[in-house]
Amino acid sequence: MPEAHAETAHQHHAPTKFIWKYIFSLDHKVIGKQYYFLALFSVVVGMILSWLMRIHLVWPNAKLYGLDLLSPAGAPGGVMTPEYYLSLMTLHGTIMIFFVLTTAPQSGFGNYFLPIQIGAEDMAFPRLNMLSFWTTFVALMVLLSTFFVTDGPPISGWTGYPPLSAVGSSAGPGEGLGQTLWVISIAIFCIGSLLGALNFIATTLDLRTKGMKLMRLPLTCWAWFVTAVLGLLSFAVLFGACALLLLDRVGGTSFFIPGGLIVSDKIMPHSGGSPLLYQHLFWFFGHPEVYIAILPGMGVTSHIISCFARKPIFGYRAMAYSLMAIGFLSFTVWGHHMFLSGMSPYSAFSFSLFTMAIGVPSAIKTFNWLGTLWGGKIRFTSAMLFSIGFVSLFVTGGLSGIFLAQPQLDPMLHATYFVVAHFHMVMGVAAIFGMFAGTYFWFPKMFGRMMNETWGKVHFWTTFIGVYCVFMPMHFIGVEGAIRRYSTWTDNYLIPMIPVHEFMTIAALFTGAVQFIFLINVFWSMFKGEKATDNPWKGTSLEWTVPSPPPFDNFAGKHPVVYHGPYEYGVPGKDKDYVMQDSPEKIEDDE
Amino acid sequence: MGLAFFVVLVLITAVSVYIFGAHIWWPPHAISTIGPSVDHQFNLTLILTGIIFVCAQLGLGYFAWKYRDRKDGRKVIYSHGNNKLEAGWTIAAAVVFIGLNLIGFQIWAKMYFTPAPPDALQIQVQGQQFAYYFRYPGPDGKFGPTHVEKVDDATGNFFGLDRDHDQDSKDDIVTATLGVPVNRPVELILRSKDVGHSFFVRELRIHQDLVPGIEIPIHFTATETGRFEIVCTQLCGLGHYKMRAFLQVMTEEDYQKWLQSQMAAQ
Amino acid sequence: MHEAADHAHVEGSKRTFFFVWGWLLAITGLEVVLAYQHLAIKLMLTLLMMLSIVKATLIISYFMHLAYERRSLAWTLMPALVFVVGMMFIVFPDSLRALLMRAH
Amino acid sequence: MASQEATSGLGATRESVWSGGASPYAVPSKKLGMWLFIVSDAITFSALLIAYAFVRVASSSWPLPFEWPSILNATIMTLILLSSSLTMVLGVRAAKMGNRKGVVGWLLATMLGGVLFDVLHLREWLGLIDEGVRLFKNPWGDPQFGAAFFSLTGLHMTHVTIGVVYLGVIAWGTNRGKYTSDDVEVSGLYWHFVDLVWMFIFPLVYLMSNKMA
Ligand code: HEA
Ligand code: HEA
Ligand code: CUA
Ligand SMILES: [Cu+2]
Repeated sequence: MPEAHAETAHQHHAPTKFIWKYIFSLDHKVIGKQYYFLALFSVVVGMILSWLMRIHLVWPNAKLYGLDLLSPAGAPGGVMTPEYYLSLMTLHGTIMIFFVLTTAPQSGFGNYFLPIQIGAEDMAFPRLNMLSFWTTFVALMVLLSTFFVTDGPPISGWTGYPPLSAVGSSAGPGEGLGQTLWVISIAIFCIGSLLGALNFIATTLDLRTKGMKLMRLPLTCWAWFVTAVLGLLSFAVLFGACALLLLDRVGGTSFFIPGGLIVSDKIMPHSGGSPLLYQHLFWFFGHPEVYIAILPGMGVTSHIISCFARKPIFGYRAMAYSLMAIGFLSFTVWGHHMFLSGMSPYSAFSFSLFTMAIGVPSAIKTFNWLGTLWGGKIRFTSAMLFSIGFVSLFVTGGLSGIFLAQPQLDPMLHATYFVVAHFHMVMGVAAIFGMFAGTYFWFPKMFGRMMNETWGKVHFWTTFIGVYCVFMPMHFIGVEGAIRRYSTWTDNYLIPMIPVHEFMTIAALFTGAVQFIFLINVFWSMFKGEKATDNPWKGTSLEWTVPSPPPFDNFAGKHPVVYHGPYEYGVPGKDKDYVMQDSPEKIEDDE
Repeated sequence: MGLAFFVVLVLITAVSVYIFGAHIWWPPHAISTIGPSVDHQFNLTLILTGIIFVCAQLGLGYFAWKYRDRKDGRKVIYSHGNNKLEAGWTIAAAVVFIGLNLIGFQIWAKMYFTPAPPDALQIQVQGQQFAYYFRYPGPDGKFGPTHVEKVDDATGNFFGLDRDHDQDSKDDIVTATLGVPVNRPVELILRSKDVGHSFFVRELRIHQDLVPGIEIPIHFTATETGRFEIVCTQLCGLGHYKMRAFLQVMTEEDYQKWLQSQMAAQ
Repeated sequence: MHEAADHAHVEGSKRTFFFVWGWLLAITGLEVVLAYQHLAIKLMLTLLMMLSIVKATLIISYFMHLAYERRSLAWTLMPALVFVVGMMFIVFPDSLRALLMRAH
Repeated sequence: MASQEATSGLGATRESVWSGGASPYAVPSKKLGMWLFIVSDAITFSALLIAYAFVRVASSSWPLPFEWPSILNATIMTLILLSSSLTMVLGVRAAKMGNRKGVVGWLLATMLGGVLFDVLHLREWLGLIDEGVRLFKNPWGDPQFGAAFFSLTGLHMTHVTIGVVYLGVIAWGTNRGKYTSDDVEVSGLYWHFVDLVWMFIFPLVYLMSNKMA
């Protein structure tokens, strides 16, 4: 069996020292888990921040004992200040987008399962892989350190628009060292993601085992591959934007700062730049980024729906091509975040058309998921529940995108809670549901033990209903004009909406609380769960051919050969209702 | 479990459709000439996406219920897809989405491509942390130049006018409320003193960022009198949430009176 | 791993490389000469960029060996790069706006 | 090791090339990896160049300060960088022929080119700083000039410097028999890329800012 690479010719025996085995490991499986736990830690932080935000929104004078210890300036006496709300919001958005949704679905599950699903013993560049994880880790630490610097975390949102983010501490609290650290953290994160992305691409292209044609890749692999391409091409731009923003902040340049600004009664010593330039560079990355967040979830969902409907995925090719189409189009639409930003209104035209066009591959995916369920024999495992939930949430969130994509409607909806509702539906929950589904599905493989299904179902139903209660009302008040990034409601027309906010806050506290069911389930099952067999779900792809958990080099020195596509379920005329990818038996109607 | 899915999805769909349909929360009545067409496009989009929403959610719930595993030895439909069907919904989706957008573009064109009519009343709008100020050209119809170094919030010189030397500045009127006459085209020239802000009046269906460094024109014609809130929607710092001003739409007479009183107060 | 085994594929002769190098130097010279002609700035920019793209193509094809690899490699990399860089040009209407709509 | 087998699939049909078991491009993964890195790095440079073009288009007083000596200096730097690319290719060639001594020699020559480039560049920087050019001001016009100049050439200079170190490591390792011709070739890709980027910076930053008589 040929190995198309030199570097995986690394040790064929596992390292034994703790530090090499668990900390600076080169094994993709360990790195995958490291990413997974990094994301799990981040999501808990992000969730707690969202609690604090929700509490401040409806009970601005609530006293939270202990919060003043973390942040004496932000919450004197435990009462959050309005600007501290913005700090929390900035970190909530940044953590969730970068350190949760760019890590777990792609670098976590992808790292663990991409090599196994394509029949390789590791990623193409194990050393680079380790480097990307530790780079990401450093980025997270730098970001969290903003909590402990004197002027606190930045208040400019996860988008960090200059001049607010560029002119320094005179623009507001958190705009000093905190904002500088934020920029540095994101720049470091870019490097980690770039290294990860090129690793994924090289692995998918080069390390597929014999018979693993491109059109036999599980859809998860397609999703990770397209995601990696997006990451490679878009993080490079964000890196440039961060470098220039950093120069504006500390070097005195004015790429993003025009002349004649007066901030806090001081004339700024800048001239000649434009905030629009930053917005372009940021969203050039920002829009592909949101698909980086969702594509792996789509892959996982497709994989799981086919497995538990016990029938082939409906329209495999269309599913793969629509992933590519979404990836391609994602570079042509970023201006839809800038319709009202002062951008040329003529550009808005083309951005809008392409944005609407993204609805088409998304529609293909939605219909094909429905087509897969049609005529199946659905088994409602927790993983399946979350996958079906994913489809529901994606449709809800995606359709609100159709409103926002029209520049003529944007004046009503831009920067309102309608947008917040939109992206929490698709990203805040649909993509997170993809991660939940992946966890319930692959946990047995990763940890060799089953998760508790009953608690899994409780977790699903409470979360599913909970998130609809949190985020659906945001559409309603958004349409009426509730503005995002407001820490308190003082405008006449916003005050009557406070009861809705109270409802959402209570729902958010509840939904957050039930996540602990999930966390306990994960950690309890890791040690105490029922032992898992090699193929508990009767899946067909290669990860189910190896022991749970897989040995150090995945296939114990052997190299599987692949004969079939990944979704041969319910094959007529077979005694088992599925045919594994590496099973040499013949199937009629095989592609 | 399948039935539970069906029921929950039906409930979610029904409640959402009801709340949207009953207009429990709804944009306020539009008071600009552009307003009704925006609302029309909004309703059209709402109906279209509403239908898709209902069909997709109910379809999902129904399939989950109907095709649950009943352990009855039924065979699944072994299908890898159906190219005709897939092509069909691809084309349908493309036509619906792109068509919807093309219908609406003329509204956007009216907002931004066509310049304000030449007789439009020009008013400068300046956003700053955390207030708006408005400047009227005064009887001479000309805005005087601004000087950065003259800006002084303490003395109320928000724009940096030099009334002693610049002839055009002498009669400029600076106010904290945006007063406009009804049924007359108004052109606003938006600018920012420090960081990015935004100008949003729900009733006008007008919304535009104030970008530091450039002056962005927008125009509208108000069709009803009244007092409306102008809110800042671009994150601009710690007082973002309380940055607002009022738009006062008046009859021509009231407007002239108001302008006189503002001029007297300079 | 074994150096001897590598002999099989030594593409491109020394002559080719010197030839390419010569061309690169020549084009550089041409660019410098061009820069001192009194041309309209847009024309100058276009000409210089065209020459630079020629140079880049030479470097990529010969020095970086892409011409000797399978075509598929070039087809994987170059369209993505050209597409992304091309998309970035959408920012220019806005830099004109920054100039023409400058606040005073 | 098995790596030759992968690259020997040259005559194979398209079907089998992509159907797994071998690199579809018949290149070592490292090389593909470096290519991918180059694509993304090229995009970062493009983003900076676009930013430069953006502020320049938006400016009404862009200075054109470079006199002939500066242009000459930059031209010489260009020639040096181009020549170092030539020595690099010759190094890769030597590696493919199994000529270890040759590799080390050519790589050292390349590094010398890189160092020379850096030295000339730094001298120029110091000269400009002496004349009062900073990231935020310059004696001639729009302050953005210094910002664009230093950030673009600075990023490039960083790349050259990293390249010199990288080549040093490769030369040292090759000498000790640690690295193969593939490693040399991959480092060559990086070096040529640094050269290639300069082919855009030179006309855009220098030639387009020259002072006409
Ligand atoms: C995972 C993340 C994710 C995803 C997948 C999407 C998907 C989409 N997004 Fe969203 N978006 C965000 C994350 C995401 N977005 C974020 C984070 C922001 C805000 C950032 C900020 O400002 O902080 C944002 C903001 C945002 C805006 C800017 C709003 C504003 O600030 O004014 C716009 C505007 O066009 C938009 C549009 C869309 C569209 C059209 C899609 C489409 O891809 C959706 C496609 C899906 C469907 C259309 C539904 C399924 C299809 C069917 C059911 C078939 C229908 C059938 C027929 C018609 C026959 N998004
Ligand atoms: C992934 C993205 C994500 C997620 C999950 C969330 C989750 C939540 N978000 Fe947020 N949010 C953002 C991304 C996200 N958010 C972004 C980008 C912004 C914009 C910031 C800005 O404006 O700059 C924002 C802003 C934002 C606002 C608006 C602030 C404002 O404009 O003033 C609000 C207000 O209520 C809010 C609330 C919530 C709540 C209540 C939750 C949650 O509490 C809901 C309940 C939580 C879950 C359902 C997830 C639980 C997951 C797990 C326990 C782990 C699973 C992990 C693995 C399997 C590894 N968020
Ligand atoms: Cu001004 Cu927000
Ligand atoms: Cu977007």
